[in-house]
Amino acid sequence: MTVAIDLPRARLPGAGSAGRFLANYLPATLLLVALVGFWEAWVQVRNTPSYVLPAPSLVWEAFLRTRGTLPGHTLTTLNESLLGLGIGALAGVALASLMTSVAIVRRVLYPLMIVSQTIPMIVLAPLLTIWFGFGIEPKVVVVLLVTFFPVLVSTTEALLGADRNLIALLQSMGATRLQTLRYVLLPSALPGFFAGLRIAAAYAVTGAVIAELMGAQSGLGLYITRSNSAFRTDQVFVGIVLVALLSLALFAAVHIINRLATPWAFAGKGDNS
Amino acid sequence: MTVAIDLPRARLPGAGSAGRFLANYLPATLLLVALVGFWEAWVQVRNTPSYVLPAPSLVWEAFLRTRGTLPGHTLTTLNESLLGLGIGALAGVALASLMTSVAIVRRVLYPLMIVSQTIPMIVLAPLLTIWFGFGIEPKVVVVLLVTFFPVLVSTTEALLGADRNLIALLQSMGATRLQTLRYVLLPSALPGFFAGLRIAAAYAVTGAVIAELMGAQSGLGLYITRSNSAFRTDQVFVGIVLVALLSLALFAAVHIINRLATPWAFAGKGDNS
Amino acid sequence: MEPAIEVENLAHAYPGKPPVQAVMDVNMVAAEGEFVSLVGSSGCGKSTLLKVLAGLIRPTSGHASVDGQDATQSIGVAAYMPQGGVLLPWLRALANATLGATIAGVGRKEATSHARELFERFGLGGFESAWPSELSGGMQQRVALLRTFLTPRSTILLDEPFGALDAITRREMHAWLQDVWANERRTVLFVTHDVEEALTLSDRVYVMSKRPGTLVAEFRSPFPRPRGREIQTSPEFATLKGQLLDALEAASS
Amino acid sequence: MEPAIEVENLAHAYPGKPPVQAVMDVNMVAAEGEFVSLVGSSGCGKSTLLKVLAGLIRPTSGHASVDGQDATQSIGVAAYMPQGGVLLPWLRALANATLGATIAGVGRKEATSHARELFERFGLGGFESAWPSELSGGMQQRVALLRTFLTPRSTILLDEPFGALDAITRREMHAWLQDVWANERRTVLFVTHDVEEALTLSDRVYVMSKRPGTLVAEFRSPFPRPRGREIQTSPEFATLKGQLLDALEAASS
Amino acid sequence: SCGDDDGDGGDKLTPVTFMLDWVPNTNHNGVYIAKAKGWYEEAGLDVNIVEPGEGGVEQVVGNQTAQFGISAQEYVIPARAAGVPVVSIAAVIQHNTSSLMSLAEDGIEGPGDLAGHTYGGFGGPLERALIDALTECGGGDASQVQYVEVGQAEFLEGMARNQYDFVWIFDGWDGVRATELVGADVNFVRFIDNVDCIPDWYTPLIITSEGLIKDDPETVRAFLAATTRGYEYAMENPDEAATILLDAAPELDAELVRLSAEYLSTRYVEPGRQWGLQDEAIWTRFEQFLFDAGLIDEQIDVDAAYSNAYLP
Ligand SMILES: Nc1ncnc2c1ncn2[C@@H]1O[C@H](COP(=O)(O)OP(=O)(O)OP(=O)(O)O)[C@@H](O)[C@H]1O
Ligand SMILES: Nc1ncnc2c1ncn2[C@@H]1O[C@H](COP(=O)(O)OP(=O)(O)OP(=O)(O)O)[C@@H](O)[C@H]1O
Ligand SMILES: [Mg+2]
Ligand SMILES: [Mg+2]
Repeated sequence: MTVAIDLPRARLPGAGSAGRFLANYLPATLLLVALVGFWEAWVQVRNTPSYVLPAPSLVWEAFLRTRGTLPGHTLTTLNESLLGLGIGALAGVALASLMTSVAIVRRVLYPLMIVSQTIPMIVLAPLLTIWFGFGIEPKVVVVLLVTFFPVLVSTTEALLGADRNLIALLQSMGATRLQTLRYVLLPSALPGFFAGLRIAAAYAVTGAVIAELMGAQSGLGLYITRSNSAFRTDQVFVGIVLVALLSLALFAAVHIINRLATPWAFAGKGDNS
Repeated sequence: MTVAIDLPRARLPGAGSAGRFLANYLPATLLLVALVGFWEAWVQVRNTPSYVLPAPSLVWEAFLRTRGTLPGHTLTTLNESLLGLGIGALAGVALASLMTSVAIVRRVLYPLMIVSQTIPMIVLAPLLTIWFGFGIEPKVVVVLLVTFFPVLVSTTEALLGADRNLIALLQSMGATRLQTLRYVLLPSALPGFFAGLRIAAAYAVTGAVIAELMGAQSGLGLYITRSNSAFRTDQVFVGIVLVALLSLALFAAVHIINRLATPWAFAGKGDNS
Repeated sequence: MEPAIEVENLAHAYPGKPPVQAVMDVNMVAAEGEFVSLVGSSGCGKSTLLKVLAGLIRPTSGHASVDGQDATQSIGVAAYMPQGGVLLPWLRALANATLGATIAGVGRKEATSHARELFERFGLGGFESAWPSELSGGMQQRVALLRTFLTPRSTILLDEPFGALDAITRREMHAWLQDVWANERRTVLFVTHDVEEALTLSDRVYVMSKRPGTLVAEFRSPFPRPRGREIQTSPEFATLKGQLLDALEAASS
Repeated sequence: MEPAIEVENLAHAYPGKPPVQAVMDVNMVAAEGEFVSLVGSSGCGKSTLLKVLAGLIRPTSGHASVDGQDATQSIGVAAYMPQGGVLLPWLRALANATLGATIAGVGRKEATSHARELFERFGLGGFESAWPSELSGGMQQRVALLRTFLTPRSTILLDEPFGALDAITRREMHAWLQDVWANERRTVLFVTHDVEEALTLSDRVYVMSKRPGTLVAEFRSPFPRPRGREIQTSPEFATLKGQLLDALEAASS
Repeated sequence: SCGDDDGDGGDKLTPVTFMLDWVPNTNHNGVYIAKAKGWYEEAGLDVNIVEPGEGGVEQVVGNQTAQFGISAQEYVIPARAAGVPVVSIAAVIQHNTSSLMSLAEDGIEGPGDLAGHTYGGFGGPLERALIDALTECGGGDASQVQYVEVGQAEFLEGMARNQYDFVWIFDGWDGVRATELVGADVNFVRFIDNVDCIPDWYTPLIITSEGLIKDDPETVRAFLAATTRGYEYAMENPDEAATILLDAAPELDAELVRLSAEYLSTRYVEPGRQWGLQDEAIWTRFEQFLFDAGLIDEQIDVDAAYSNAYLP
């Protein structure tokens, strides 16, 4: 109904019809197809050696060739990513709540959290292996370390930016800290939380893949490094495509959960008041 | 003046007095000192081999031993980080503006942006060296790739979440898209932008360090890997501490800029209205 | 001469389950330079009508035009003050006041010097560089009103501009508004819930029925201007006010 | 018996360069079960006083107590409706209305069924599950009023609760408010900019001077309750209203 | 799948973790064969192979988080210098199989020709020391060699683009690929052909920890016995060795694995010599080289760094 507001309209849930769905995702799909076509043509014309950039057709062949082992690798990585992302998101929100309710905790913890993001894998890897062994645990820990931080920072900032009028209202009702958190802070932090979760979702799978370099029996990271060491660039690309697809799927899942969790953000849409 | 609102009070600029400053940072400093003390004691008592975890005193010695070369390495890495972060932040905001003003662009670009975050270094590194050579450029590109994404995502979400009443107001004035962006969208996206920039700042230095693994003549990444391959775990920790300090400095800088850029968020502080 | 505002068979329903039919069969006009008020019970659709005229809502059916332009196709034809005022939190009071003028291309200097004068007159002197969150409710509303009048448009849409003002301040604002209107003769469509205010300021007053809102009555305010306390306390005024209240009551039940 | 509200030598200045001295030397009381109004020009410090009593602002000096508790040390003693209403955007209308009760520990069922009845009476029937953004300005204000009254506190602080309501709806709300007050006898401190409304509802009316706000006059409204249209149109009422307006005018200049 | 044989053997197997230095490759053939043939189980071991071990094999083995691992002499020596208690217990390949590879067009026929060319490497100090020594020894001026750090680059492409002229490769993997798979026209300066100037040294080594040797020497013996069998088998049946490795890591390039297995089958050990034996002379000379080049601050006790005592 709104004439002039493109932004909010663009946010409306793409509810319902297949036509709408098509309209939403056709451009991206077309672009993708075009890109792949261009890539194939480029490689063919320039005669690029396949170990530099394999043609999409080669990548597809590599996929068919190795498809027997791929489901196992993919599942392993997906498992690690989901577990790590889940725990990471919980940890991020819990820490953010803690940090915003007690200023001292924030001042003490924030620097430590940043430090946690700066420790290179090269140092962390042996320690993690020594502490957690070779199972799924060290990978989950790496994913957790990668994902909790964006969630923590954007949730914290969103909590700090909550409307003071609403906080004052709740306090005037004699609300406890917990009630203020539940009724005002958390709901108003949801957009920020989801922004952080989106970033985290994009990193989760990559985190798992990196973690698999520390020692693993299965996983896409393993698949990619094995292929790379054998100069099978085509297989490396199969691995990358799978990692990208997993990441996109996680990102899309976050998007959907976001919509379901903040219905009010999509209400009053026939209007701007 | 406010009695009950801890949150906003905690955000007030720590303006002025040294006493306030102390009160703000004393707890973190004390904790840090305590942690280092505990670490030293732990290592001494448990007799942890220094290749697993070197004592802080050893790390300090390693720092003194190598301090001649450290300023050079640090400057290199700082340079790469700052350049990459700056360009990354600009790119993130520009892309976010573009993606939120044209829905189709968002649908097409968002997936591509996520994909850009999932490409493992192992694939990127050779390509980057082929395209950009061995100078500072490929490192800046890596930092850029690492940092633009959090800025992009949180700015985009913040732009989409801008108050529709304000957008409507501007439109009722006949504002152009650009004017609406300037007067409503960008200011209301600032908190989100800064949340993203904070995350990016925490990653920038680590990104530069990782990029230096692709081949470098100088930089903390080089220092760390060299030390690591010589099993000089004490020096590795010197490197990590420097990386952490640089990251903290960048983070703090973002914090200060945030305050200066959003004075209204700290106004009306004697009140909750 | 074409009327400045013309609404024909306008209807709008907000989507939803069930949809809310806000306004229906609305027909009205305002001549150029005319001051027209709209009264009606809360939730009847006054703000909806104004938003349609401001170009912010595309109505489900019907036609609306402002200054000869189709309001369902264009935006920014009239100067519009939304209900509640609405200020940008990141602009100081003075910058908020000049925003409409700036957007319309008025030079910053000119707009600012004009706004500064009015700040005094509006009782806002000294608060030029306050943030909106540092202003009281009524002060915020006055800044928003100022912004609307500084926007160079020949038609002005005001949605309950004085809702947060006390009787005295309101009277001052009435005096100012009559002054300005007498000098500049801009067309004004004025939503209010104060019947006395409507009769004091307007040439004509429309009464809107309860939801779905439609215009059920129309009053002409025949008193000579400027209308001060004497006119408001005159028996003719009291009679007309009584009639208007009765019409409003009938329309609201 | 101790008064329900007691304010002594209260002063508050908002920090800044220069600081804004909002209120100064404020002294007032409200007995238990008394209905007291506060009028004063826009920006004079009415909301500031209410925020102090609600425990949201610690005043720069002076003393304030509500129901025997020091308002500068405690919070949540009185039920408080802030200016503009303020609803939580993520709660539907009904949940917003029951929020105060829920926080105070009233069972959800009980609160909800009570709220449902009042929704009808407040003209909000059918909008129980609307989001705040789907309500008109006046509807939002009524939900906020409902919320305040459903909060089980013996003292109620209302900051311009009817600012966005038309004459008819407002009259209905007055009738309801007098009803409830007569039955429950809660103490009410009522900020309004409508002198007639103040006289209709209150036992006493305080007049606040312009900033720095201080209480300069006090009126007793002696009319028998319930006060309907007859009383409002009586000559005694008109006289008192005139006096109050004069006092207000004197205080505002 | 791998490792879980439920209860048909009767005796409880000792769980053992073996950590690779990289992804599975032909250097690891013997281990994969012994595992696939069940020889570890016969020896009472349940071997679990983890890869790719970028997380510091030496630390992890030294800490006994993994019992055995693959390392190299240039890691074992500085690791021990830094106090990591690892011991080399078998040399997988008897001689160094590294080379410096360049495109034929650059005309680098011998080590002296390195002067005036650019080396693309990892930037490690060992590389510089070796290349300097090689160049001088071939009559070139070591100061005329340029260095760029290229990390993990695709070296054939880099050389084709003239970003650098020569790189350090392993004959049994990169070398085989360049010559036999890609068919590139390349020259090699093989380290083993220049042992007058630079030391020979062991690249793949099997390591364990001092702790395990002390606490459970039987396990070390049992492990090495089965592993030796595996490598002996690999020498005789390179093709089957390749098949077994490919079964374990199907992502590898089958052709490369087969060529590499064939290449290595004659190089694990000289005919007639026992597989795995390490010579004191090689250890001593290489340790001295590292010390002279400043790569370790103090000399280590070479005798403690390796042992032939657990070979069958
Ligand atoms: N964005 C929206 N989505 C759905 N329904 C809406 C929306 N905005 C308004 N409505 C509904 O439309 C009807 C008319 O609303 P409107 O705001 O036009 O009333 P109004 O006459 O301005 O009332 P008030 O005097 O209280 O401001 C109301 O019933 C309201 O619930
Ligand atoms: N948060 C704040 N920071 C600084 N100054 C403030 C703040 N809130 C209010 N003020 C100032 O205090 C004075 C009194 O404000 P207050 O809101 O109490 O007025 P009011 O009597 O409620 O006015 P109105 O009828 O317009 O609501 C005003 O001059 C206002 O500018
Ligand atoms: Mg309205
Ligand atoms: Mg107020």
